Amino acid sequence: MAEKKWMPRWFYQLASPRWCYQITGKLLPGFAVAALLLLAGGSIWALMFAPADYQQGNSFRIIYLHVPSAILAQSAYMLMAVAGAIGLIWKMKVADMVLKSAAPIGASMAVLALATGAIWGKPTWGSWWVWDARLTSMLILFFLYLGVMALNSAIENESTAAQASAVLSLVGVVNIPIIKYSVEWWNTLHQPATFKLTEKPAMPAEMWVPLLVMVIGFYCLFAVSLMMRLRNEIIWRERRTGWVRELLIKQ
Amino acid sequence: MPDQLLTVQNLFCERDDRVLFNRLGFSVAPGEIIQIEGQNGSGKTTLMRILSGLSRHYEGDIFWRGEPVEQVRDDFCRDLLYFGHQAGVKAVLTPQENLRWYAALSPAINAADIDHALEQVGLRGFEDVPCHSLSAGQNRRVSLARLYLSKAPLWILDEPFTAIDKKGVAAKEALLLRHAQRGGSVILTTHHELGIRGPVRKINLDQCAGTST
Amino acid sequence: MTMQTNSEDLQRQSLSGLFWATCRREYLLSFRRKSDLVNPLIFFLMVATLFPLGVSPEPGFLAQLAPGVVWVAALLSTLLSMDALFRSDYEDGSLEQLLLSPQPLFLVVLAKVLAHWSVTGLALTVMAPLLGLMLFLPAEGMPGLMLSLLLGTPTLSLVGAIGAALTVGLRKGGVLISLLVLPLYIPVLIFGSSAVQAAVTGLPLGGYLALLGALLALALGLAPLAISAALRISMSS
Amino acid sequence: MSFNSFSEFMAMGGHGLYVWLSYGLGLAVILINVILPRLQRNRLLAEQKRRLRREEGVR
Repeated sequence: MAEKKWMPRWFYQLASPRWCYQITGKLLPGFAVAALLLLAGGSIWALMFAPADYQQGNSFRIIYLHVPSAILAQSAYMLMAVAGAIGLIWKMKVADMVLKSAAPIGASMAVLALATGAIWGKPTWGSWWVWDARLTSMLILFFLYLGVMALNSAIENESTAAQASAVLSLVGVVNIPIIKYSVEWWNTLHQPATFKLTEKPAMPAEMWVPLLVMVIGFYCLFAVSLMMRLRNEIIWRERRTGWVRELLIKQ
Repeated sequence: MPDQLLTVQNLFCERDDRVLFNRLGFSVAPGEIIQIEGQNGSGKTTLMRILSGLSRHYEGDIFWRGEPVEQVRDDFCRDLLYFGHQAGVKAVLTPQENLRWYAALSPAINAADIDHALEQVGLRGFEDVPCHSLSAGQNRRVSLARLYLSKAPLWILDEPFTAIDKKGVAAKEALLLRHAQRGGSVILTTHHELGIRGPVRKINLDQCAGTST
Repeated sequence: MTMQTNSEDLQRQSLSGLFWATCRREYLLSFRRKSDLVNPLIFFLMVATLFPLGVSPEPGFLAQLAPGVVWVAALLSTLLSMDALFRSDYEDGSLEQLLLSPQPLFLVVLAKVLAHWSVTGLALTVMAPLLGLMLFLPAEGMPGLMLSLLLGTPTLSLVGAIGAALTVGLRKGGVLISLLVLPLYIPVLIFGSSAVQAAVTGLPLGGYLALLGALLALALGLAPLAISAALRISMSS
Repeated sequence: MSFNSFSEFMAMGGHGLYVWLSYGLGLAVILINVILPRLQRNRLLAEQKRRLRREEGVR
């Protein structure tokens, strides 16, 4: 169509499931190695070499899992919304598949963030669950993921399911800042300020550098998992095409 | 103005791993009545929904007066009357109330004609009886009254004659013919043998199904 | 030139005509099916009754709980009524006609939601003082309760309608809709019940009501678009 | 190095349970995110190959 001409060429290539399958096949090993190295190195650094917090002691080391997973849970939702918007506007199949593939990964990250937050709460606050603003927001984010996944699996027609999830994730992404703000505000209203898991006035370099390594490692892991799921989705949706048939025969 | 109202090119549609039609192409000129034929499950209703714009799950091109239909959606909707499987009649509303809302939905319809249209479908005297007290055939006729109100050139009718008696069918066929003679077009599916003698063209979907490669 | 303005006038007339015709139709529908009208209200009353039975009938304790309980009950009854918003139109084919109308869909959708709100949300707002009395909400809290519900329930209806539109073609829509919509209701719940609490303790209400108003404005602007898109998507399969 | 001995490392200054529970969960989530898609891929490929054989066989 004429109206699409202004988009760069790679955009169309990305729109082709076959091209996408091939390029992710090439990228996957690199990201996998990077994820493995960064996560292993980061964990060892975090567990053995990073200094203990003067207030929280060694339970502070949980932050190296909590913060990256929380960041990833939020990023994955943003990615879903962006992919959803692209899928709705340009009717791009691959974007639909990205949305569908990102949801379970993001949900698992939200679970990890919630679990580590709760575990960290036990030695710090003395109970497994506290209605802390960040944990509550994360819980609601997890609910939003569940909604998208439930909607996606309830609709049988694949392309209808993808479009409906896209609308829902866009509605969700508009709501996330509002939810965050309202929950934080509710929290200050009901609870005196206690010290939070992640709010540190100034973290020394030997603390934040391993954190950065872990965050990048989690991003790589996310990329790996996303590409794996995406490739499965591509094969499934394109199972009728000639190139998938050839691929199956070759294997 | 191009001489074709609606042009369909290379239409492909697949449902549940089954190709309903592949490389389907036809065009509809003003004054034509097109009957879509095919066995049960051959995709007649799906095709009607695609043509009307309800369903977007297809590949291929549909042109309305020579323009891609996606780009002239508003004009297309203004010129379309779609009649689906469900009558679109609210049981708790009266025929008059039902039709008034349709009149509001399509600005071309004059609400003053509603009583006349109800008379045409033989519902005179039932204007203010709630539709749940009417028979199935009468409910169907409430919906068919839209044909008498409509000024749209393209009619897409999916099984319009269900639950209508013989006399009623003859009257509707006359109506379709008159619409065609005035330069309108009709695309319809029906299990009845059409009694219209005139510009009826048949398209069989069973011949358009094929496997994709 | 005059022709042009004339046709614009006509267009505007037909749009406002459509809006009111849709409202009128919705009112006729709900007043002829009285159960749809009354059920959410009964549900509202019943949920509020459960709390003294389930927790404690002690007035001081209930008074503390009251703002949250009334708000949660209102939220749940709104949610309960949402599923019916598009379902009957879907089942009898009116929704197809709606989508194929040349008139702007968001306008019809807005009219439907507003009509729906005025028989659920507005009715809940009017009924809320009764629940406040049952739960020993101090009299100072009543204006706050009613104002916050008045500003908050339309947002609930608008957001709920998105969920209703996304699940309209599905058989198990009713349960799914709550899963989709409840997390999105949380900000309204927080600001709404806080407004009541502020009113009870004699704090100024303006800020809370402004926030609820801002949420409503946002929902009024964006929800009709999302609902229209969702309806088109749901109907296309 | 923040710890002098292995037992000190395991104890984490009395917070060992919490730290190791967290890292165990983290490892589990990471593995799940890699293994599940892998299993899904194996199943999908097997399924599709079977389908292909079936269809070729019919023809």
